[in-house]
Amino acid sequence: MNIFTRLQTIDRRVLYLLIALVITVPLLVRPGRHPRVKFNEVRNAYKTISNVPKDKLVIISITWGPGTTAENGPQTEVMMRHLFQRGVKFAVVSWDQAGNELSYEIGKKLEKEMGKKYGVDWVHLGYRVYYPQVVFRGMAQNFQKVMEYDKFHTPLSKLPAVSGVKTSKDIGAVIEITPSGTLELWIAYFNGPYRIPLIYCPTAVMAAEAYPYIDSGQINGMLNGVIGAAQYEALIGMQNAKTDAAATSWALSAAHIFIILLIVVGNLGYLATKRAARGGNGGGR
Amino acid sequence: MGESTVYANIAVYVVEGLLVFFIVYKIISARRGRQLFIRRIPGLSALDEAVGRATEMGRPMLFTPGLSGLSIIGLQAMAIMSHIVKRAAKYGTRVIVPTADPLLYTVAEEVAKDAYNAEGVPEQFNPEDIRYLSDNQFAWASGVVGTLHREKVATAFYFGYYAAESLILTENGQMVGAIQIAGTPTTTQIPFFLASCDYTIIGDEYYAASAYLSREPTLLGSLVGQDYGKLTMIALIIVGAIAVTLGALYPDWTVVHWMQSHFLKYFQRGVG
Amino acid sequence: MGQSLHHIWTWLAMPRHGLALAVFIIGALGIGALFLGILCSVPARFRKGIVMAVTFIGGLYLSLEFLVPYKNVHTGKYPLTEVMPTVANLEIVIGCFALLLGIWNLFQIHGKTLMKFGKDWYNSAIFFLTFFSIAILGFLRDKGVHGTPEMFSILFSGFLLSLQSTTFSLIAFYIVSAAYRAFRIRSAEAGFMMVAATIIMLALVPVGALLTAWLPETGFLSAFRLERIGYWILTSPNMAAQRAIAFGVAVGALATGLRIWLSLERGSFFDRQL
Amino acid sequence: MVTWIAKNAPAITIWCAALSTFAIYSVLYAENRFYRFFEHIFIGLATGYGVYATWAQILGPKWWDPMVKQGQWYWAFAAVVGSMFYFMYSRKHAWISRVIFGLFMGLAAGGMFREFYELYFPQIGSSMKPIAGHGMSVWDSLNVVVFYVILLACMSYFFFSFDHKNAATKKTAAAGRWFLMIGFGAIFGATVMGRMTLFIGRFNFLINDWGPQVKIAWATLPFKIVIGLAVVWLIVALIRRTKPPKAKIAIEE
Repeated sequence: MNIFTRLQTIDRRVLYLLIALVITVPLLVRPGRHPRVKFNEVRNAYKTISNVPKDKLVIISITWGPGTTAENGPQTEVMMRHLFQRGVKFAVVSWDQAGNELSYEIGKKLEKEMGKKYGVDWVHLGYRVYYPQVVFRGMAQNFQKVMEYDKFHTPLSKLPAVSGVKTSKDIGAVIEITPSGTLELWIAYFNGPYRIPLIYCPTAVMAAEAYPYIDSGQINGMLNGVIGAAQYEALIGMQNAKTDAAATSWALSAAHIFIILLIVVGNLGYLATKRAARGGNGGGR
Repeated sequence: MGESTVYANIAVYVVEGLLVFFIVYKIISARRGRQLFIRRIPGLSALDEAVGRATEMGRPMLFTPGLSGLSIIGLQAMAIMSHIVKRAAKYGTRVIVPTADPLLYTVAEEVAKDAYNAEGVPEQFNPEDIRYLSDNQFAWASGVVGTLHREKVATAFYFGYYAAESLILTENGQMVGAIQIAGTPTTTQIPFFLASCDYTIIGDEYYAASAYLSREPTLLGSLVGQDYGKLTMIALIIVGAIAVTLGALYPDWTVVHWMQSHFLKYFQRGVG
Repeated sequence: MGQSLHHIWTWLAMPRHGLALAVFIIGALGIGALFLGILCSVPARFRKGIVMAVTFIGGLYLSLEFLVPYKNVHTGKYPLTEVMPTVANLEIVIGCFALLLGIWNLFQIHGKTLMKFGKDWYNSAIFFLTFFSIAILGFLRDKGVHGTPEMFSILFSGFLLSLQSTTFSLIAFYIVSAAYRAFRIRSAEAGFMMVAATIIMLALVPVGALLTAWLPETGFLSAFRLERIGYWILTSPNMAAQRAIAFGVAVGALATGLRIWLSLERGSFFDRQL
Repeated sequence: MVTWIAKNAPAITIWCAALSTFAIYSVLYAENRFYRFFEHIFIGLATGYGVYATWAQILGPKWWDPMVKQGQWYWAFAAVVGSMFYFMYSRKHAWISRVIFGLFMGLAAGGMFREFYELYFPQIGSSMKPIAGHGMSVWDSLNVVVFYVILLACMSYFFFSFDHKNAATKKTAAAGRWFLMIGFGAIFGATVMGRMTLFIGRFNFLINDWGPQVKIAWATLPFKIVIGLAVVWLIVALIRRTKPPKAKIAIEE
């Protein structure tokens, strides 16, 4: 067994241990420095939110659950923070059962930190089932009738933040924060027909697929995974805050370098053994 | 908010009408018995090869429809499964089918039974081999992983809807040294199948594969109709590209103005 | 005639209370049961037709609403769009009843294991225990019973959230071992994919920008900074490739929709005797 | 008991979460009973919570309350229609569930015309890019050409009713497959980031939330004893594993 074959057969448990180490270090050090590069779609998201009139409501749509908290959580937090900063009212609606509680907690935390008031500055509409076609169109026609009550079953008419919202004309933007394919339905049934700006915050897996929509202007801005959240944080004046998103972006750097090294090592071993096999009796696949 | 943006306009009638016409026309003519041509999909010849290999090794095969529910994707996976089960029945090789959807599970059972009957070996059908594991994504995935290892699977087929668990499955499939063939319309999972499977049927090829294997006239016709639909879209884009290029170079031409007001404007989206 | 029909309608739609309400609800359920009973006795040869008709009507609503918007000249409104909120509420409520479908299978599987005291029966026992305790605690919490909010949050945040996110995060490890073991450049295609992936991986994280920080920020050479190359790949070749896939999906979705709507689909499932 | 739990809930929650995290990660070493057990806790909780949330957030306020509290008795019909789903479990009357499935499938399908229009018309439009024009540099033009080449090549790969015997179509389609690889590479690169983030999220929890709790607990003697016993047990378990295993049913992942 030469060095190359050995390189090809490192026990996977060793790899798991190594990646854990590689990731832990930046998390323990917690660098506050945010990424200097900001992608265009992140800047456009910032511009769009900055231009929402203060008398309009922003809808934050939560489709994520605990599985992707690490990616969608920071996105939710940074978007809420910006809206609080600007004093634009927003309503959170969750199409995921657990995301319902998680997004409420994030809102609660920021509310305390920034001195805002539930019901006046923001509301949480709770968990709704995902049957979006007619639901979205219905919401655009008659927001009060389809949404009716908030998370605590309080009628919307008693919540100042949303009591005046009647139709799509009172909605300034939609922020869709999601790990699954829900984008098309917003475009087709809400943002498209009524020309409402859409900010898309997908997990990184799905971001590559969204560029055609950015090119066509159907998405007005996008936060690509947690990196997008970190870039956005830098835009709203948190360049040096020691946030999770910032720490994560450095941990990711380390992990990416490690994985690229692994791909290289694995392929070196592969090429070497292939050459050896060709010299020998062939075989293998 | 103009009305034309909320409801259909003339361009919708023309373009969508054309697409609907092509699709429905081709489906009907295929069902009337007209022979339609579908090109061979490269990965498909590998299917039979893979069945052969499992037979040689005397080990079972695994077929999973992924997380597909009772939807078009899931049902087309069933069409592919039916083909594989028939081949397997011919050689007397076992096929294990773990499913993640309670509804699709009942369909899978029927389809497998039919396939064994069609090959004249109904006694080979073993209901234990069609399994419902869990509708929880990862619970299902770990069940499939267990099956891969315990049954020493020689060949694994992954056809249907897959999400994040795709890599867990193929990674373990590689560990047991199985030949792996995958096909999925879920774009985000294709890279993982490409990297870890021996053959991967990508994107729309998935639908073509099931049409090709099942020889179902409706599917074949629909596929051919879709090709014409795509050609229509390409034609639109080329005409549009010429129009906008002319518009950029010679903004004063009358033709340019006419194109703008009778053609291009239907495809532009007002921002915000 | 129209007048009296309208009267009956308003009388029926009036809110009821107390005993009247109970009578009306039971009456409605009775009528519903009768309706289901009739459905049960429909001869087999009509069944397929009924399913086809219902599917067609379901699809007709949204199609008509978009394609042939009928406008009421008196009110200037679109009736089909106006009823959208009501249809939405109906669809939400009825759809909710379907959510319990999968639970039946789980109950069967675990119930069987538990009854037989089979292998790993304790796993089935804990399934039932956790199932009922979180559901009951949830309702008690909403009623404000002392101590329940905390107990609920232990089950919810302590177990459910943490289990789900940890299970999900397992893929991180698998992607490491897979990157190392599976991602071999077996062909030119695989190589192409790997190169694109590597550049994007570097471009997305801050370290990528640091690696080529020595290149100028403006001018011709700036185009070769890693984050620029990566971003260009994302927004140009990737965008075009993704759009090509999307166009295929677009026509495919239209075809699928048509086949379902018009009940044109054939195959093992659709051909089965109902 | 209840009061004690209520008082210490935050700490208990964190400890339970840490325990769950380790239970799941233990599968990375090898499949084991501990993992299996927690997996069932997971499924039970997820299903149970689903029932609760569906009722508390939707059926309660949108169906039960209007029907019972506001006297809108006709909502009872919704239950009748909803019950049709459950006929799928009857062998004899399974077709009734097909009616309601048909209705929902039809409703979803009916959106196809609008979806095609809203989603893809703007995309067709933005694919009509000028190749040349005032204010466009050579690079801009080149970029547009790249766009067209890739778009058309990739689309041609997905044509199925044309034979690829013709050299030109064959080459175009082959090129299309290559270009598609760039798109898949992009997805792959981004996915690594996504997956790692999830793992980082768990680590963040262990370091930031659980870490301080461990520090507090470490001060007490019983905790030290428990930890000591756990370490001994773990070592024994690992040593036993290296011996030739008995007939094992557990999955070797």
